Amino acid sequence: MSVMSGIESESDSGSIMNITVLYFASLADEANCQQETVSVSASTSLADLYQHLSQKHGFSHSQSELRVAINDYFAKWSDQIQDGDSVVFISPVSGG
Amino acid sequence: MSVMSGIESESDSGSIMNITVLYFASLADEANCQQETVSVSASTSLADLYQHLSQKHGFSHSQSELRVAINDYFAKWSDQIQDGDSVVFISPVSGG
Amino acid sequence: MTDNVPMTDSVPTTNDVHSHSMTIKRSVEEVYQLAERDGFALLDIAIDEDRLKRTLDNDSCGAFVCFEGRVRNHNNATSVDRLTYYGYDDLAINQGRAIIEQAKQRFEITHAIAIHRIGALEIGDVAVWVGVVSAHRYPAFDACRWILDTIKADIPVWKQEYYENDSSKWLSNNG
Amino acid sequence: MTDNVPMTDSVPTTNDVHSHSMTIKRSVEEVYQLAERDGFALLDIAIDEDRLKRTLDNDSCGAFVCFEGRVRNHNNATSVDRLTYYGYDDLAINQGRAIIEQAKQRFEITHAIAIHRIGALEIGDVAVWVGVVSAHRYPAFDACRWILDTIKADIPVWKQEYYENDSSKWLSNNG
Repeated sequence: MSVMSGIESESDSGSIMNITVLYFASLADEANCQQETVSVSASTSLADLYQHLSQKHGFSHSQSELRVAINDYFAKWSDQIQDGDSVVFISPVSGG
Repeated sequence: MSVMSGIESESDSGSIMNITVLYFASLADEANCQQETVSVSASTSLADLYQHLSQKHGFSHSQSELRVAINDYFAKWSDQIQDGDSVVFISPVSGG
Repeated sequence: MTDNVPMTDSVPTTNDVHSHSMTIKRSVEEVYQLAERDGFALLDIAIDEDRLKRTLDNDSCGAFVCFEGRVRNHNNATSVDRLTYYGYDDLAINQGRAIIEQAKQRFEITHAIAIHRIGALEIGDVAVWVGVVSAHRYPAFDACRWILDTIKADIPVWKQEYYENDSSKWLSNNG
Repeated sequence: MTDNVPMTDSVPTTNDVHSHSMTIKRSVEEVYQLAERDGFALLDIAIDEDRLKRTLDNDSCGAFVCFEGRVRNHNNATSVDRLTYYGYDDLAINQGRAIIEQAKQRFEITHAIAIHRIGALEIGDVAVWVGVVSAHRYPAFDACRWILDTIKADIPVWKQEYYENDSSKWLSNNG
């Protein structure tokens, strides 16, 4: 699998999505930020997005350990993301 | 089965027990009292005692519906009572 | 069944046949001390739930579960105006102590306290309170439910409900 | 997996990577209104248990069951000094609303309210409160336990424990 980082693609605005990614708990520690905006190709999958960010930040969680939320609701990993969506990868919770 | 009411036996103090019987709930209504002292022959059983009092007061509960306590602890119907004991017949409870 | 039968009876000493079971003999302070020590007491005034909860506070306990049984405005389809609980206090506290002891043996709990109120209660009043603290949550839930069920089955307390038409009825938990 | 992959990323906007998950945006009044309406909220100060209990008062309910999860002074054999809960508020209240809705479908209860606290907590502080009212006792017990279990499994709240030696650890309910 290839991870591309192509500024040139941004000129084709129809194929670019800006995704806000929020981080919590150990993912925030590892990303060293609360949130970032990521520009990705249209129809980028959630799995692709996590793999990219995982390589960038060195996340210790594998995707199988995480849940994912889109726009403040839990989502399935197979759900499509849209331009402007907010995405959060949810590491194992420990409330209660 | 016979129920005897013999004052003459009281002269034989060795064979007489004085039992305090307390009444609660519907038994108190039917006995129309909170408690009474009953003089019975030595080794009178709890079942005999209840049958006597039931005939006297017209209790609506059969013995099988009741539990019994001796000296403020639940007892078995087969337990012996002693002179000076306090006995309570416990109609079905409804706390909570 | 033997031939030893009752012989003579005394006369009733009072006409108010329930007054002995509507109030308790000890003071309120003594009731809460008894509840703290033995885990169970009857009380003839409103239950101070916050006080019982504070009594159960314990830094080693991550879980607190409590149950409050309140007087409902209905029983099945019948509208209830008020009700009165009557209790046999001396037996209740002996049996209650045994129930709390048994709960501590059966479940991994740190402490438990239960109080049953007697006397005349209004709709919404708390009739019975059961609180349990434990390190982990499931034993607290299990013990709280078991204590409540056992209180309802074994503690000598009787409930008389009064209805809108002025009738009343003795109830049974097993009827 | 497709060929559509991430392309460019922005830079982090702050170095305090957890501040957004230690406080909530709405006022305390709004939190309690939300809890009353939807049955769930996060709160970043001490939980007012009496207020939640009063909110649940209902004359048709004979049973009130509540659970309080408190900060223990130990976790397994390790001594805990304090801990911090972090929450993803917007997802938490959406998921919390769904949990309470589902509880009302699964169990014969009248109402339920749960609040989870976030931020820095001391030993003994209440981290989570769950209260349920119902006509009869078993549904209240069952629903309270189920809501608590489901909160622990699904609500996006994370706990970091601090130990005597100044180390700390992210915990997992499923680990």
